[in-house]
Amino acid sequence: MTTRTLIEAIRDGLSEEMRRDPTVVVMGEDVGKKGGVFLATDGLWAEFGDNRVIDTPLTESMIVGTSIGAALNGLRPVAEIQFADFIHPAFNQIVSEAARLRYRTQGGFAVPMVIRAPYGGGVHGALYHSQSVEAFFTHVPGLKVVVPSTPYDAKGLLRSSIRDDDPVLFFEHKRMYRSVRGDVPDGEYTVPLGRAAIRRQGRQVTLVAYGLMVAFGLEAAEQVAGEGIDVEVVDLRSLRPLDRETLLGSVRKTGKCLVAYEDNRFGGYGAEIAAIVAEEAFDFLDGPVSRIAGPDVPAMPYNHVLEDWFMLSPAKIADAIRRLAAY
Amino acid sequence: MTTRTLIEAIRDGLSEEMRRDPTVVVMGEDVGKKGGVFLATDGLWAEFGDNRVIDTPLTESMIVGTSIGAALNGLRPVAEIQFADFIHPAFNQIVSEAARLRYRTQGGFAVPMVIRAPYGGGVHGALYHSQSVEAFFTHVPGLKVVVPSTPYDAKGLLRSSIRDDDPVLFFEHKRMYRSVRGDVPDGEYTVPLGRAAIRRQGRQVTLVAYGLMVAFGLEAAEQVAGEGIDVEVVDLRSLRPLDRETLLGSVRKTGKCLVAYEDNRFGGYGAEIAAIVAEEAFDFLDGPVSRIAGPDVPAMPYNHVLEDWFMLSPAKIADAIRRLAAY
Amino acid sequence: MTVTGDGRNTATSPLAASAGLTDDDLLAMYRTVLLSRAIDERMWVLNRAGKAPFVISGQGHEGAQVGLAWPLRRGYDWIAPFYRSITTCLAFGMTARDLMLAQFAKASDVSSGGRQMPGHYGSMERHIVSVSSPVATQILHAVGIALASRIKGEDAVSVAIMGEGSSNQGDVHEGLNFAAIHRLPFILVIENNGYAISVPAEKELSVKDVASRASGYGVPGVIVDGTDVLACYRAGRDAVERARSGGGPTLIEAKVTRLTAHSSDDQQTKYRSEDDLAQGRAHDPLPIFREQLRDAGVLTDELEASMADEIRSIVEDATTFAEGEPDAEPSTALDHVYGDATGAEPAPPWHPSAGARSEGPAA
Amino acid sequence: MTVTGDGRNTATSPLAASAGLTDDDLLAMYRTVLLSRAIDERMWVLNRAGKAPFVISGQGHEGAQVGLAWPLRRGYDWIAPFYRSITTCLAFGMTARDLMLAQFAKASDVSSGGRQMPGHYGSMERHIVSVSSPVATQILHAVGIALASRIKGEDAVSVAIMGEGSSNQGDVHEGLNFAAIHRLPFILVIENNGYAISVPAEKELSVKDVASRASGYGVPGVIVDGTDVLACYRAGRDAVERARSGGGPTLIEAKVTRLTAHSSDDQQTKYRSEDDLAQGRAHDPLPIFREQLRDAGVLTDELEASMADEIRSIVEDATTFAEGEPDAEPSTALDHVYGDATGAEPAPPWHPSAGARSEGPAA
Ligand SMILES: Cc1ncc(C[n+]2csc(CCOP(=O)(O)OP(=O)(O)O)c2C)c(N)n1
Ligand SMILES: Cc1ncc(C[n+]2csc(CCOP(=O)(O)OP(=O)(O)O)c2C)c(N)n1
Ligand SMILES: [Mg+2]
Ligand SMILES: [Mg+2]
Repeated sequence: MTTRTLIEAIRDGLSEEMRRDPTVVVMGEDVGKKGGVFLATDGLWAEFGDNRVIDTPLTESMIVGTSIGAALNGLRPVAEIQFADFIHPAFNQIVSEAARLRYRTQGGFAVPMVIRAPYGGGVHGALYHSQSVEAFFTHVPGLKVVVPSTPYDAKGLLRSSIRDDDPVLFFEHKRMYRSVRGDVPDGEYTVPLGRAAIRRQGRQVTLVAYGLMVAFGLEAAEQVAGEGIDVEVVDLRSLRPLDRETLLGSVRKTGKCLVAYEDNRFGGYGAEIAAIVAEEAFDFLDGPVSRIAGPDVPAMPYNHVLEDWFMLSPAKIADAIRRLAAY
Repeated sequence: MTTRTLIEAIRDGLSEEMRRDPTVVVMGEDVGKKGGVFLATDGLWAEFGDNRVIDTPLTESMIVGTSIGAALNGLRPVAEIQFADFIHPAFNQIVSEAARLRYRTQGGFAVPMVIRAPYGGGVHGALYHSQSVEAFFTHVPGLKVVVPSTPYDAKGLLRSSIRDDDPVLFFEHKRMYRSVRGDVPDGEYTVPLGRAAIRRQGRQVTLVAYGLMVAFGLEAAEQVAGEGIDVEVVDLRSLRPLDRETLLGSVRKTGKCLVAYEDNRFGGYGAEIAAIVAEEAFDFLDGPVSRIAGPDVPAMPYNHVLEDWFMLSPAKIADAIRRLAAY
Repeated sequence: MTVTGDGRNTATSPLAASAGLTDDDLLAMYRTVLLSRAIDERMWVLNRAGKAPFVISGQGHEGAQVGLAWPLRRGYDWIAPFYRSITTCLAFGMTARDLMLAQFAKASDVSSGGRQMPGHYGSMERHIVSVSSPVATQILHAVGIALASRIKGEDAVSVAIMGEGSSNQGDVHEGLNFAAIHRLPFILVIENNGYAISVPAEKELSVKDVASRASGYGVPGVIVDGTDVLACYRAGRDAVERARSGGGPTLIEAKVTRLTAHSSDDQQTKYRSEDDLAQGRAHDPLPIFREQLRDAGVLTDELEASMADEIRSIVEDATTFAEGEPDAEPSTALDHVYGDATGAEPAPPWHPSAGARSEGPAA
Repeated sequence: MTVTGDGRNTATSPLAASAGLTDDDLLAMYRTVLLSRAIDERMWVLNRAGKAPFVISGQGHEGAQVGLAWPLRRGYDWIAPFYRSITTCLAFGMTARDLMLAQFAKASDVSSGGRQMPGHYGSMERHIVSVSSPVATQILHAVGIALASRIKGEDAVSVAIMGEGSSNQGDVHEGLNFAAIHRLPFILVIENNGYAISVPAEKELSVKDVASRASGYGVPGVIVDGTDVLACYRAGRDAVERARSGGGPTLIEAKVTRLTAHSSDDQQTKYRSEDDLAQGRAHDPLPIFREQLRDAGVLTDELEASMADEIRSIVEDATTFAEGEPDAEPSTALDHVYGDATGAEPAPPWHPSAGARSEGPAA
């Protein structure tokens, strides 16, 4: 066991997979000498050289499109999009191509690739360095979407994503990069896609979250525990495929479900979770399936007062838990 | 009153707005001499000339991006994306720019423009000429999203969209273009954005739909009416802004809600509707908020057997109504 | 007789010699054009007969396609073609049956099992990247393939093919830039037929020749007459040699003509004058190539007759075979969303295999 | 003294005459560069003092920016700048206070009311298109603006400005193609500083000069030395005249240097050698322009001293003023999502104005 920050765990996962499998290559803006703007790829260029750590031009569609091609021709590219906010120019390549090649060829073509992108707010990133973009991709059959919340998971899920035979979007909350630490085993391990984790057992309310909201949710759960509200915290980890069993099992037990997500509320990923719970756990509900999410404005303002207003916090989540628990 | 097909009503709406307001211009692939691949703009080039009906290169990001610029400089562009499936290259311009210019400038800049795009399946269009893409845009604050289901609404909503001071995505179901006819008044009228319409009154089940699913839903309602199931059909028309009052009012009355949408189910627009209903009408529900939607595969196959399998139909919707009514 | 250029030892006319080919090569190329045209025409017949709701074809593009595809090593090099690439795909190993199965969208269609529209060919085995409808995306796939070849130390060449209208898409800029920076073994072929559906070149392309964009990326740009099959062959061969030997990308623009409407959904008389259409017909590569081969003494009456017979029976066979094949079972419609079933969402309630897991309310 | 070139009647040195300008014009340009540099340096001081979490600046780009912006008609022509366009924005009418308000992200920041990161300037009144972070999108806005000017029968010129790395984005290809087809009154300015963050030009750009891409669109491509302010001015003036008189677009590439790290989040010594950095410093446009004006006798010790005083007090004033301005009220955070309030979704429960309409369960 070693203690690692989230970003160290990602860097370890990348370099270990690159050592294990010579077909794994890393591409993206500034991933080479600079080691990425967050240093997620620091040291990789020195170890693996120009051929496997490729500093690309500033062109996201190209990064994704050539990764698709490279995947068709035997590599396992791990593309970095510098900020999740800048994934949009690659939207067509991801949605029309990466997600569909397998289906449209009856399984003849596969696209084993990972797109890593730092997402999320609370870092003075303003409108274009703070976005949560998962909902655009969780809606798309053919894609997998993963959001780790611990260093252990980050490394284990990244390994599984690289080894997966389908395109995986791997979103890393940038506020967690250095603020979150945790134990990571020294040997090789993986965390399978499609399995949620119960981070805290509880009987009264199920709080469903992922990424930074797991940390906030656990804090919120502690806050209300003193008031006698017993919260179960489900960390989805893998947004698509979704672990329905764990999700529904928890809600059927507690009878109350609160979904927390940082993205703006309307049409966000949490809407699907709420809809599934509302439909499939109806008989067990003794309170409305509730959501606590970002406000419906076009992304986060820069000024710290406005940013604080936008961001969820343990306190805001605790308030929502109290309202639901009191129902 | 005149009887018009859906596409005739759109064409009328376009040409009348262009006559009324010289700042309205039409841009897109093949919109000129050819009049659009569905003939939505037929005759406009002959009437308004090269300056106001612009055949563009085959570049969607450019079509949207220059429309944004033209809107900043005093025009009201109506951009046509030939098929909704091909809107993805313009995703960045729509989401990062059109939706955000007003917010990021504290109201200093406005982008009054309409993006029209034919969407939907059941027309042997296969994966890339059949998509429902509304969920990608209804999630985005700053955008408005409209889907008409009658010729009357198509014309009236298009007028409102053109006159609106914000970017509006206007999705037209191509299977309805010529198959749906209806009365359209001769004089000028508008249908406001943000108001749903109750197409059929009923007491037992609320069916929420838009676009082609309204027509299918009404047929389904007729089918089950004979079995004594009394369905209310809510046509949302405007997906964002959403008419919560009409939606929630109906469900509070019937106690049961089925959301029908053609797009694949997971993370589709109907998830948000289901989530809102589950949260805000909880006390009135006597059955789970249910969804009937497209299968979770990467868009519609071409072969007619597979296409039929994919598409919703009145019969499939009727089945879902029966299941919910029997709850 | 197989469609191949693998050098059986035969006569070499001066014409063939001028391109470093044998007469048999020329005949094989000609036969590919003939076969392509015959299949293509049959598709339109099937469409008019109500047997195929959609056709998109390559008539007028065949000469460029056969010439440019010929120098490639089939199944080793890679192509990322577009919806008009019927001749290219034949030259790269697809069969008449393969194409007709796609046309009828049958379960055994090798390209997509009937999932894609006709004309959207693809085969991993043959190194033909599956065609998708959004134009120009394939340039990046081809560039990525070339990058992977480079990284793996292989000398395969990768070719992307598209129309001049499509070449204005942003992906083309990004792809050429990246391929040129790394001098990848990549070729971009533009088949310029002067139209993007109804929009004439002057309104979709700011320069007369797409090839004049090559210098902006530091790569050679070559223009060839698409009715001159051997000129196309030579341009392709030079570009392939350059790419294979580390000399980097080439942009080749073939001037072709679109003999049909854009697709079976289009009426081209609405936007093209009779004059323009007549000019197009005068640039039909098929009779031009035919005359060239006859003049060179490579093509004889006898050969023509036997080829015609052979092709008629191939097309007949392909049509009958494909029409008789079954449609896909609805039960297969959920297959291949992911490589493993664990990624899949539950089936809709009407799916043949559904029921085990209810999609409706858990009543 | 205002930053203007509107031709008050003064002395004309041979240097000024060579560009068709007056000495006052030259001094106004120089003053703009000085002011820009002073504001820029102050921003870094504020950053190091912990008063501004983010800085992105234009040091090294000032000469090109002032020369290229000068020929434009302020508030009539349009610019779509980027995050390094501090000098451009000053030359186009923004004030030191405007820039400092953006740096401190205060409610009265004219660009965005503190919503955007520093450096993202914009003003509808001044025809400065709001800068956004995703690079290169602004080319299309500028092209669309030019299209609208054409349609409305106005002769305004529209200019997009970005770095060489950004010029590889697909939007640039699509925008140049469209602008060139319609010969729109449009200018694309590329400020080539040889890096896109850490990626050197050889790895992000397949040609040495972005300007060599112009011919692929059928438009003139011009290269100017960004330390030669008057060469930049002349290039800008010619392009503006061409655009205004219907001659169509121009691509101008200014070779500049990035004197600072990419932004306050970057450490450039990790990827740039001491040699490279020294070379950059040798191409600082400020001392070069200064020497030129002194040699021409336009700039005197006296003038320098008074300008220095004036600029010191402007920067001081702007800083004090901006720092003292209030932050935006959280209650305003929901404003301006749409032009009318009917489009808005309900406020979150913690919003100051919420409560009337509950967001939580209707308990
Ligand atoms: C991204 C995208 N936009 C629009 C279309 C619709 N479309 C199909 S083919 C075509 C014209 C293509 O023209 P060109 O590239 O010149 O090829 P050609 O058909 O002339 O051979 C258009 C607009 C599409 N397939 N993809
Ligand atoms: C679409 C997009 N991708 C990535 C980024 C992150 N980013 C910001 S500036 C920059 C480099 C820009 O280089 P260049 O265009 O040469 O301008 P310079 O900063 O050198 O002046 C990058 C990669 C971005 N802002 N937008
Ligand atoms: Mg063409
Ligand atoms: Mg640069």
